Amino acid sequence: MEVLQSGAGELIQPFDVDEFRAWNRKKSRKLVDKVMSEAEAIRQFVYDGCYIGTELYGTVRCPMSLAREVVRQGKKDLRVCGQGVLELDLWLAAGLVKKLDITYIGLEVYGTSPALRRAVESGQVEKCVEWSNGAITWRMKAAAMGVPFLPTRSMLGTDTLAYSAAKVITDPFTGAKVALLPALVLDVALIHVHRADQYGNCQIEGISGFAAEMARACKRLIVSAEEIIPTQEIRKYPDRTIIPYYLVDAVVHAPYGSHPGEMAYLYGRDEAGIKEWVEMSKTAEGAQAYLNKYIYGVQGHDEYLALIGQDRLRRCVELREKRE
Amino acid sequence: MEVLQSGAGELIQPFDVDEFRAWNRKKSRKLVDKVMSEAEAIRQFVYDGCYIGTELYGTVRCPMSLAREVVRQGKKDLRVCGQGVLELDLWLAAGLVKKLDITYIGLEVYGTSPALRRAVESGQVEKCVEWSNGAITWRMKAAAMGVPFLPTRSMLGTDTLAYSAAKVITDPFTGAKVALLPALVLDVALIHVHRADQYGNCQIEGISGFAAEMARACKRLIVSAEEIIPTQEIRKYPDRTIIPYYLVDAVVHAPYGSHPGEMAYLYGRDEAGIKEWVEMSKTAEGAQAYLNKYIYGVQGHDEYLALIGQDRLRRCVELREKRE
Amino acid sequence: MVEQTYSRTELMICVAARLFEDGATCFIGTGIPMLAAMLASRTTAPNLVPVFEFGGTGAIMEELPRAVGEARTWHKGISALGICDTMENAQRGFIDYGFLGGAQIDPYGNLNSIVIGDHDHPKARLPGSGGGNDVGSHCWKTVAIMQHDVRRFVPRVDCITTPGFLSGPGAREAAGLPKDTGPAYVVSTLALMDYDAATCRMRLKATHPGVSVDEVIANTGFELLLPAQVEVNPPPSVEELRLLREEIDPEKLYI
Amino acid sequence: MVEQTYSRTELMICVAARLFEDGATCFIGTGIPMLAAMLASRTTAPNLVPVFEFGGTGAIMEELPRAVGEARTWHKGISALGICDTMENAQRGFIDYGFLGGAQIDPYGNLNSIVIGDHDHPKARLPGSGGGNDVGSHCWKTVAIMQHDVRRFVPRVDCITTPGFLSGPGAREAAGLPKDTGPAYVVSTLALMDYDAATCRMRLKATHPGVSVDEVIANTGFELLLPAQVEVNPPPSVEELRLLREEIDPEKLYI
Repeated sequence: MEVLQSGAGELIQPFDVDEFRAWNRKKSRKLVDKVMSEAEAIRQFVYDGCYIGTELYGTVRCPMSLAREVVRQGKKDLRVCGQGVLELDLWLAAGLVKKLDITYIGLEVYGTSPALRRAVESGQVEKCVEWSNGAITWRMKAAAMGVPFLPTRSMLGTDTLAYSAAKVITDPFTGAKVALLPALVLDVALIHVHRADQYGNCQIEGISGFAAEMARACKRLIVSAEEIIPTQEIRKYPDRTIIPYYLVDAVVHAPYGSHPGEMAYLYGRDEAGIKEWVEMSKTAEGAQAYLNKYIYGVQGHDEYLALIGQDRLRRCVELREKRE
Repeated sequence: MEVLQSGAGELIQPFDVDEFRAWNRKKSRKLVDKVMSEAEAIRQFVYDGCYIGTELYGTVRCPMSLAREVVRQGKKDLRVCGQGVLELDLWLAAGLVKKLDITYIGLEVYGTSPALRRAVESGQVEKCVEWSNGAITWRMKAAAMGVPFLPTRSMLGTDTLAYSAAKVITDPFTGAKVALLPALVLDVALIHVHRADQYGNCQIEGISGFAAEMARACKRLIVSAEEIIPTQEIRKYPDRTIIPYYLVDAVVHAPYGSHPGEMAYLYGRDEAGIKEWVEMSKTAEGAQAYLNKYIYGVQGHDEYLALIGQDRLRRCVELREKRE
Repeated sequence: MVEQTYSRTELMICVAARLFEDGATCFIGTGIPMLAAMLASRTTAPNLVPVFEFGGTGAIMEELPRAVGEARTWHKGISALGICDTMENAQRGFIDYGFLGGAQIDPYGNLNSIVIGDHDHPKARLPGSGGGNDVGSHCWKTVAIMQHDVRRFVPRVDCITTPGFLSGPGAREAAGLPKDTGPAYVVSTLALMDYDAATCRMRLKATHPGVSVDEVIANTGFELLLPAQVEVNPPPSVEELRLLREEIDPEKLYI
Repeated sequence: MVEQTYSRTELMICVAARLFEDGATCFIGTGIPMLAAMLASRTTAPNLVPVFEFGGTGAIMEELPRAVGEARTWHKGISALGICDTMENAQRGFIDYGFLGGAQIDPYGNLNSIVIGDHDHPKARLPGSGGGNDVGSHCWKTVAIMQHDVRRFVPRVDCITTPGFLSGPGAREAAGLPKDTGPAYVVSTLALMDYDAATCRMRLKATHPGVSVDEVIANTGFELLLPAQVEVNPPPSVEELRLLREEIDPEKLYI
């Protein structure tokens, strides 16, 4: 098949569809209790050098308690995709990231990420392979579909494609140029949801971001949930199950698990908490102090929440989006 | 791009992605009242020779009142995709179908379709192009994504592919063989839903079949709904909007619109009603008598429901699936 | 003990039901596979995960579905999504077994459900692939359930709709189909067949009680491989029959 | 009448807001585009359909979103789905306008948000494409909102992240990008620019009040085309400023 152009970026997580199928074949379809702590889940499934990603992102329905635990356990040489704000900033500041399939890492309203700049400009992050947000999601979608690639017209003609690992071909039906995006399977995915049962059946409220795609494009899936619900509730509303249990390896009960980010209909974002990272992360020392205070300095999520305090959490709840 | 194999089937609805984009650009994004009758909707948007399809299928959440109106108005030379039971059987029996992108047309539990056999074996249907149910849906998904094709490993090595319009190529990333499915855009799609507002925002309960894909892969979309709800209800649950208004051209209020098929959580299937078609459709004369009785012999859906009678409809309601 | 009477269909359902692996995901087609799955879930495979084409997964099958999309296919289920989710699960390797039927089957387990005769001028137009081709392409193992006669068990099917082993060893992989997939069993009204690993050809495994090997051979339109020892399938148990007749198909749709 | 005072950011927001077409679907990036969209929906474009990257469409923007995924992006919205739905809507031609920013822009409207300097050894690592490349590839028209200085308006961007007209006339189509798409306007802290149809090069359309053409040229690192007549953008109205200050950004996040 004639390739018109190939991005020069490294394919840092090559995909073999039959190998992924063989992995999925081995995953249990039995309903077994998968509830465990952040510490257990990260210890059991995240390893040095693994290819890992988080959904949705930093300030919105983000598995922050899991992301902090990754830092606490110092999992290193991580290969990471995304699309991140606070969560990937923490990993970058902690020096855990070796390679990036990068789409966007920044502080949104608050601008570029000093942690990203330090990590990349110092050479600590060895490789940045570029993709658009659409492209990285379609790469996961390809894996979720069980096909080796998906076509898109994104990235054509740009350096984004030149620094990616995409390929340009001509459509055999119409002769049009399209970019082919190689399927992406993560070694580990971290996703935060509103509700899950003990087996890992998950429900999400509001936008689904790319939860459905990422959950189907990973070998290990750690889900954290605001609430653990009885399976009867899942079976009553099977049309709300965005992530079925057989995709899930661990279920972590993490109330306020997205803090300082928001969780639609449950709590709004903690602006002061976000700004604290924005300010402290301006210097390496400040970032280290933040990690010491909120991660190394606490045993786990419970202690983190205690440190934040009920008053602040209550204020976040007051700021929640409501159905109206 | 080297093609290893091309299905011999005709591409009976060729796709041009930029032409589809230009069409979509012209569709209004304004919130305008689109409520009209079956008769108006079919008269306005369905035309002789158009490429048309229905979702979900015959006995399940199927736009039967719209399908019957197509027969009543005698729209002919239809090119049809699917995947159908009663609905496509009616069109075939009425002699409206010229070409088929066929995946399955039969009577499920009750076996093969005599109406299909008569229409195809007599040569009345000029062409049958073969696809799998997965393939036809992915063809719509390709159009919905705005790309010219999607890859799959379905159909490889079989006559299903040989009699389709798919092409086999090698994946430039791994060298594996994959089939490419050409995107499919319908001229008109008919979809029945649980609830819609006057603008066409739709909610579905239970399985979604391929409603999301088909709604995004057509030029005209006629939606029939069991209930017309205020837009406020849509805006309260935006995460339940499977079909947004800007895709929709007509909204038809059709209570029991899926009869004699079922509608999850509202009414179960009318087994006697289904068996009546199964029995009568065994001969051309019987099928004609059925069309006379239930379609030509009644003015529209209201008269059809009157003919069925409240008692039978009430029994269907008693048989509905419940959330438990 | 009392001699239990039963139909060949009832026996076929029982033999098929016993093939369900407990805890496996199984793609269930319309008809006999549904009865077999319901029987299995009440006997040997309580943790069976039924998967239905249009989006239902993990249903508790309290009542017999009459269509692969009706609400009974996701009743008290794990998920009720869409056909893409189901087919992509299969393509991704998450579906262990596929149970399906067809009008014709050949020695390599290829199935035909498109036409009898010439495709463009058929003697008989059949329903088409439906999900059959997807199931036969992507599920790890497929089980065909068939009436057993020489018109259905043929040397070459008129149209390979759903891939078995295609032309034999290595043919699936050569065509690009997923590695290590293919037909596992055929359950017919006369016997249970499996496939010879070396040749990928259909092999008699066990006859139904009261059916001779010669009767099976006489009703098979190609040379059926014979093992050293042909087993005999146990007849339906009293409990299997009770479940079938009282709980699974009380309306006698199939039995 | 009283002389109204306002900041250049406030003026930029007002000028951007006036570009929103009523009843159009608009892909809204983080920051100034959000304020402009909110202002437009309260003034000239009440039927504006805001589209946010991670799934929110048709929101009623009562409060300023601070992120493209937060609940305010689908508050009382038409749909709250996922990023695929949004991006596929764009790729399918359903999004009329895309509003975005960047660190650098060139005469053809190409935007850079990946690196300053060499990609593999950058002087400054920027956030990356995000949804920018998708928006610039698929939306019918794109509007860039930029600080105006010679470091940002450059002859060649260090890295074409989001496609403008690429190398000029015909280049987008030649690259395979959708037909009839491309940059429409640039709103800067100094002026409003459009593009010359024949050359696809950026052209000064209107200066902000109190800004001279020379000042715009002096702050542009490439030759800016000049029309026969350079207009002057109307200053913010009393009502526009009231809306911005009291309803849209009362917390002064941006203004």
